[in-house]
Amino acid sequence: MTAALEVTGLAVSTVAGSPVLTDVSFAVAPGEVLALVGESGSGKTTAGLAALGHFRRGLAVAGGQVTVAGVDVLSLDAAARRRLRGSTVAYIPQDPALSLNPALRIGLQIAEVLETHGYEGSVDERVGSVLAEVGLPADAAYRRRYPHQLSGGQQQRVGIAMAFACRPAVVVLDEPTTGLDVVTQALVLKTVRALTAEHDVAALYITHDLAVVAEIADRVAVMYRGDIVECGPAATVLRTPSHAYTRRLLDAVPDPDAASAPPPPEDPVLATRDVSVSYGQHVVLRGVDVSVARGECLLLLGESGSGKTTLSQCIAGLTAAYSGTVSLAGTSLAVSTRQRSDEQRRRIQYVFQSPFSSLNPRKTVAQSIEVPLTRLTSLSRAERRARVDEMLDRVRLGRALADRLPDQLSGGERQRAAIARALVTTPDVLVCDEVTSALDVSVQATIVELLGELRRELGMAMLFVTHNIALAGEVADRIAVLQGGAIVEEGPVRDVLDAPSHDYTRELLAATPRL
Amino acid sequence: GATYAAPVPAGPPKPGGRLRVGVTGGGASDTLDPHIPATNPDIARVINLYEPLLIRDHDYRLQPLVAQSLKASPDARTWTAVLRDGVKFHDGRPVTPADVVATFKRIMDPKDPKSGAAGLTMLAEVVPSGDRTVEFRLNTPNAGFDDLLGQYSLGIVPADFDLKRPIGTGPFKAGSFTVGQQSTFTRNEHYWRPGQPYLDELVLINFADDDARINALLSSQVDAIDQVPVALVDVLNSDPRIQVLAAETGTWLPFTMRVDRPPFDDVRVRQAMRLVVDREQMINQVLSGQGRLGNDLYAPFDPAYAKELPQRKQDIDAAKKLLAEAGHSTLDVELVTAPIQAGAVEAAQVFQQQAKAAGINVKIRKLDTTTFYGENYLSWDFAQDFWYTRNYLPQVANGSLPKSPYNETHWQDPEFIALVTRAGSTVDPNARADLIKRAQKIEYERGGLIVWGFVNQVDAHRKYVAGLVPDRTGISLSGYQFRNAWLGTGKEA
Amino acid sequence: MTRLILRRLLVSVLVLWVVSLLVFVATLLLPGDPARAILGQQATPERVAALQHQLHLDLPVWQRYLDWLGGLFTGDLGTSTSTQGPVTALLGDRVSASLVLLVVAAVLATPLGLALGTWSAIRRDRATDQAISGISLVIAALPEFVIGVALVVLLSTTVFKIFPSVTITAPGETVWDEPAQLVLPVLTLVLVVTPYITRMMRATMNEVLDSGYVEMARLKGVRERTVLVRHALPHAIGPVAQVVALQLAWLAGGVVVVEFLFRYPGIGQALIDAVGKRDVAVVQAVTLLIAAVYIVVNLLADVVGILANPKLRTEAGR
Amino acid sequence: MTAVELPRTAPPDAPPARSGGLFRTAWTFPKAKIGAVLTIVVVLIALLGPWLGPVLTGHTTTDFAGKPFKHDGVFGTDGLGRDVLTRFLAGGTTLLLYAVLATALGIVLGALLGMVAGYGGGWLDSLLMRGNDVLLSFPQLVIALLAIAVIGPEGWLLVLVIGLTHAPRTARVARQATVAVRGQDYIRAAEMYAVPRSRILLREILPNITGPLMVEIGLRLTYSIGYIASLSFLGLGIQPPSADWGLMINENRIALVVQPWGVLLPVLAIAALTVGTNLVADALASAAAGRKREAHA
Ligand SMILES: Nc1ncnc2c1ncn2[C@@H]1O[C@H](COP(=O)(O)OP(=O)(O)OP(=O)(O)O)[C@@H](O)[C@H]1O
Ligand SMILES: Nc1ncnc2c1ncn2[C@@H]1O[C@H](COP(=O)(O)OP(=O)(O)OP(=O)(O)O)[C@@H](O)[C@H]1O
Ligand SMILES: [Mg+2]
Ligand SMILES: [Mg+2]
Repeated sequence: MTAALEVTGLAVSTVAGSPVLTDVSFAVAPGEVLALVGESGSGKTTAGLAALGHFRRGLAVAGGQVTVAGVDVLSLDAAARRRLRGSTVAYIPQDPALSLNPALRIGLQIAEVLETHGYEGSVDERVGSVLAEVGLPADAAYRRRYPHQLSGGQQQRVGIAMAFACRPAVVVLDEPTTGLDVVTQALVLKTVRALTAEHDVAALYITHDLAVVAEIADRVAVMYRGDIVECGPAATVLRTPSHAYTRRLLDAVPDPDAASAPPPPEDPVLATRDVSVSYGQHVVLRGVDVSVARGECLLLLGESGSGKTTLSQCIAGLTAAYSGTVSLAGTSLAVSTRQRSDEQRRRIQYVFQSPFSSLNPRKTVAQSIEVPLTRLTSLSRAERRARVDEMLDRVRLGRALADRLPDQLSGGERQRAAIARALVTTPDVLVCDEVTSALDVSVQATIVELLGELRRELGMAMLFVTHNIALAGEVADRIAVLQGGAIVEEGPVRDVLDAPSHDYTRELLAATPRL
Repeated sequence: GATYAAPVPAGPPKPGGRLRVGVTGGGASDTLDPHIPATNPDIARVINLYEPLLIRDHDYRLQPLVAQSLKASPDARTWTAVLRDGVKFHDGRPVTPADVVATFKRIMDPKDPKSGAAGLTMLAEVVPSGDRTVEFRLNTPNAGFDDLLGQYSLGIVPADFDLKRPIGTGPFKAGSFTVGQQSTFTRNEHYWRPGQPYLDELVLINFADDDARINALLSSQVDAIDQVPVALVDVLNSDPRIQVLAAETGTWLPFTMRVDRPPFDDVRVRQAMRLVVDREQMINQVLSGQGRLGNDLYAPFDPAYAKELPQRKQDIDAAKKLLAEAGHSTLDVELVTAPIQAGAVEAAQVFQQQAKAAGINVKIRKLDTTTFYGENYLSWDFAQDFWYTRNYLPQVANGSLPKSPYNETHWQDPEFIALVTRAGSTVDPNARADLIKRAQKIEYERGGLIVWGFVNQVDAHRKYVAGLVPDRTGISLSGYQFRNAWLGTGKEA
Repeated sequence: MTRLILRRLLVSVLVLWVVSLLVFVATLLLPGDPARAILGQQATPERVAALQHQLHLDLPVWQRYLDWLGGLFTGDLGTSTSTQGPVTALLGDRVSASLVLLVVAAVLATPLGLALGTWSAIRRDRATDQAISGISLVIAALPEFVIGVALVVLLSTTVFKIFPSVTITAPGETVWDEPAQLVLPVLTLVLVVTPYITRMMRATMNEVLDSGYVEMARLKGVRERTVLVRHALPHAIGPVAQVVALQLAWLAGGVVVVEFLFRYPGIGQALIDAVGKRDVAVVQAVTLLIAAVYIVVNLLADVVGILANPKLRTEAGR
Repeated sequence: MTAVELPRTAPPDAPPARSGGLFRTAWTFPKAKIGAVLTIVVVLIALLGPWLGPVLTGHTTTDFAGKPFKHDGVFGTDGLGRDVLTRFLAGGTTLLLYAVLATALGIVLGALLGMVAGYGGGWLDSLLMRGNDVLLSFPQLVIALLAIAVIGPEGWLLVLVIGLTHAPRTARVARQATVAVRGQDYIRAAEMYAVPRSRILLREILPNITGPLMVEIGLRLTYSIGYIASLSFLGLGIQPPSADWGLMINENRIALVVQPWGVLLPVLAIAALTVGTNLVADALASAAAGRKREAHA
């Protein structure tokens, strides 16, 4: 079969002259899904957009050829390229929230593609049928909605509907499931697979998540610094990777089946009783009880919006109000951190979700780490500095980085610094709120490993909050599953993973892609 | 547009046409009231709508107007005015003695005294004494009473005068009037001077801003403007379309020192201050040379003006010596000024600079005009003021006696008072002149005024405007007497 | 949505009330007696006393405020101390004259600014864009009187003698009876205001044109013109309305200098005159008027912003 | 498993958020260079002028070089016959000083208000911002006009009035920037350690809103200069016999046709200064907005 999309020797560089893509070649046959993987900034989006003959502001093509359904795209003029886009080759963007026009009704946005390309037949009907194809309601009321009235997953499916509306020969999907929770992600992946197979569409699927690749792709191309370093059938590449970067990616994928230590004896150092929070009408937490014993790690699992962060911040004293009690070693704590004692503040530490916002960009790493010491202890300046340096070594960051500003560090390094800040006062309880979700997969693994080691070294209790069930086996002793603000299942890791008792947990496990 | 030289109109006056005049000042308090003109536009309106019994002409000679003559009794206590025949109000009614009586009643109304009342304190009553005659009876003898009556703010109005129908005997009748903006006037067909006025219509337009006024003249939006900034005389003179009208006047812009307050209560300090002034330079810098030297005396057009007194010149050494004698090695004074008249603030700055040489440190305090004339007017220790010219005794009555309304210097010299009081009731001109000269010598030696010069009046008009002549009274644009004005050809071009 | 707008309206009324209070207090502080101010050098004690009696300056302060506030509701702005007539009569023509100036300037400047800004954004980083943004940056920096003086020199007195440099209206005539004299004041205001609108429009359009949905529309193959009209322009309405409103409000207050320069018989001139004459009622009326224009224009901009935003429009409507 | 994409870290050539970096990035714009040169030239004239004038021309600012509006000396004489060049050289100091002081006052006050309102939130925010609206709706020039009528044209009053009229505008910007920063986790981290609120404002928030504040300083400086010059032009600002650019324009505007230098020199200087500061402010704004250097081959 001839390729529907064929890219040969494509080179792209910035207007200033630095290369972005050097010599990229790949081909996708009709009905086939080619996964394009690579770390952030490797040029995946650039290569994908080249299939539509589009280069972002500041980029220009420097050589090579792009053929779509037999047409040499790069030799076309602007008008001809425009006619090709949306009809023969369609694009599904990474972030639907940004790519759907917030001021236009979704029905109109889908119809617009059809009208632009002179769809023969009833536009209205086609909008309805393509909405149904992606599993959305097709009624008129739904079509009159604005993007902000849809959930993220629905928005993404509208994007997909838009792309498939004109029955294109090629679709480019740019990380379409990033930012979606596992359940929604599974749904979107299913839709994409069904549509490509059914209509014989060639799909270029861009991602940096190898687990997703295993789910969807027929073939894989690995990109590294603007170059395809490895290309072949998915099974081959994932099982016997030839390039070092591919191997690194593979190693970083956590394995839910990893063994873990037996649960330690019951001795709760931190416990919440009947904690409830609501924002106006909206109830976020409904009487949550969780407890963590000394030296134990509890994994708090839940989808996005289930109230994980809210609970963690109740524990840390960062919410305005909650009902119920949070107690530390038997003493109940005040709601606001300002009303708690220095000692209480010292004993519970919290690590924020995103290392990109939890460190003051105008303070050096050392200055940031020093804050809890200044506030919570009476150490002298020199002693504080010594503790900071020691802590930096502990989190494998090194003293050399002490005087750097956060934007001179990578994401992983920043998260280490944030962890160092939480640990510098040797807390009894460490609350980690999705500490890895903002990080690249390879970095994620090292952070999880570090936390495990530190917990063992320092013997503290840990509440590890995540939506990624795959991490459970690696870090936790016990799991508590949070859904809609209530704990629906709780138990030792092995028991829950092997024999989940609640439907939601089962759904989560089923939806989690595996290698 | 191109600049072209317009022919200067000659020959007999041509009737008809509309003259647009830009007048300085005015604002929300603009009025058509004959007896309380305050600003230039008010004055211009009053002069063209109304006429007093007498008025000073372009050469500063007192001329009968509504009155045909005005005679004093030998004791100077009773003055009799004979009304001119054929003088009619705008509505055609002739002027009667009753109208004159009513006019002065309106002016002297104790509940609402008008501007002119202050100068007429000696006036006891006004009575009709015949068909065409009116008698003015005075409390105290006053030989210069005719001078006091010759004011534009004493226009004769009918007995049934109502401001809503502003009727007078002037050459023009009131047309439309927009407060703060402009007023129009039409020809009075009942006017008593044969043939006059020549214009069909007169438009007076307010201008607050010098620049705007001059631009309006240059861009033909008006035909004539008053008060050309002296620095621009040369520029306008070089424009072939424009005629500059300059007149030597007795207008003065004195510095006023309060003789009852330190440091000016010491006559040596006052003398030193007067000696510090380089009057030549003052006129050059402030007036671009458009003025004449002053000798610390006012009323230069009075027949008895003391010309024989030596012209005072700058003498820094003498000033320093006087100050040292008075115990001031250096002197700090505050000079209060305001843009009360073109040149005032500038004069203050030049004085400041000149005084430096004698170790006098002048601090200028510039106020806005309203504040200057506000509560503290007449009580500033050291300030400035602005006067049009008068003859000597009327000026003394206005500003140099303890009960004068505007005695800025608080001048209260017994010898001086005795002299001017005697002069006021002396009818014999020579004897009176002698007394006046003696009074002037006293002011020259110990007075509180620094009269550094007399300001030329400079106005300008387009060359096609004829009949406007220099006027010495200090009132702008031919004394705002537009009855003489007419338009030559070239206006429409 | 209606609730949102109503709340906004309520806040505006409250702000306006506080402004009225401040205006009143501020004018009380004006030194000098209006009566003396009117009479100037002619202020003999008798005449001052007589005039003061006439002006009712003897009532207690709070009563004067209540009277004044009450009067506002019935359209009575009080009595001018210097003309001794109603303020409404004094200001009537001036308000319409200023309004003409303002509206003409706004009607010219707004579309011009929007068009230039859009054009500049479409031609981003090309010569047109650089010329437009460079020139607008320079003009935006110049104080209005500098622009005005430059225009007078250029177009009225020295270089070309085309337009009159001052405004003269005969009684019964209005400023627009002779449009030539409107040219320079209007041009000055347009030059002052347009650069801001241009720059804002350009920035907003650049942002919108860089947005994901515009890129997506292009990737859908939508025509450039449609991209611009349907996808880009509607999003510029909200932010640009704010800037236009701000500029209009500026026009209301900043017109003072321009009116002074061109002797334009508007409220700005009236204000300067009234402050000089201590004509408290006029100062109060003009200040309040300008503040009201500011508040109303901003309110309108907010309403436009709400209407242009489907999120606010739909959510708050339920 | 799901991997969340790395949020876009700063591309290598994008501006880092530090203020030193802000200046460095801004400097890469040609307009910043032009603006800085214009500003520096005028500032140098303003600072050295008072001392340089008498040396160059042999006249002081107040003595008389000739008759008014004549062409004596390099640039002729002014309305009182004083040397225009000397007065021009001396005429920027006060303007600049007042403008800088007024800007400083406005920025400090506005930043404080805006930060407190933005960080405090709730009723405090509403109260401060409505108060702000009241101040904003007062036309700037009217405030100046009234204040000067009440107190007189004193230097400190000019600074105060202009500073005060800047404050609400700056407060808006500062508030907006603060609100954007307020939700950041590092603020919450500081709160978690019970860092006093004042210290959070000064140490955590202030350093992170310097970008918009720098832009604001540039803009406010531009406006202050124009504003003071405008007031002097209306006769309400700096008072004679001071040599001052705005006042010079007012005094000499009348003779524009005969002796233009008395107007042209200060007009050019003011224009250069406002344009210069505006260019710098605009470059800072572009840098703060993270726009990359207009890449032109
Ligand atoms: N408009 C542009 N101008 C200059 N450089 C650009 C531009 N867009 C992208 N780049 C650079 O090109 C490289 C590749 O970018 P691209 O967006 O294709 O990466 P990616 O693999 O899609 O990354 P991600 O996983 O973060 O989406 C990056 O180094 C980026 O900094
Ligand atoms: N300040 C707030 N005001 C109103 N609603 C809020 C607020 N903070 C959170 N919520 C709501 O509370 C719910 C739980 O939020 P929370 O941040 O705890 O979720 P999460 O489980 O941490 O999600 P994620 O995985 O996306 O971080 C969400 O529906 C969110 O919209
Ligand atoms: Mg990408
Ligand atoms: Mg969360």
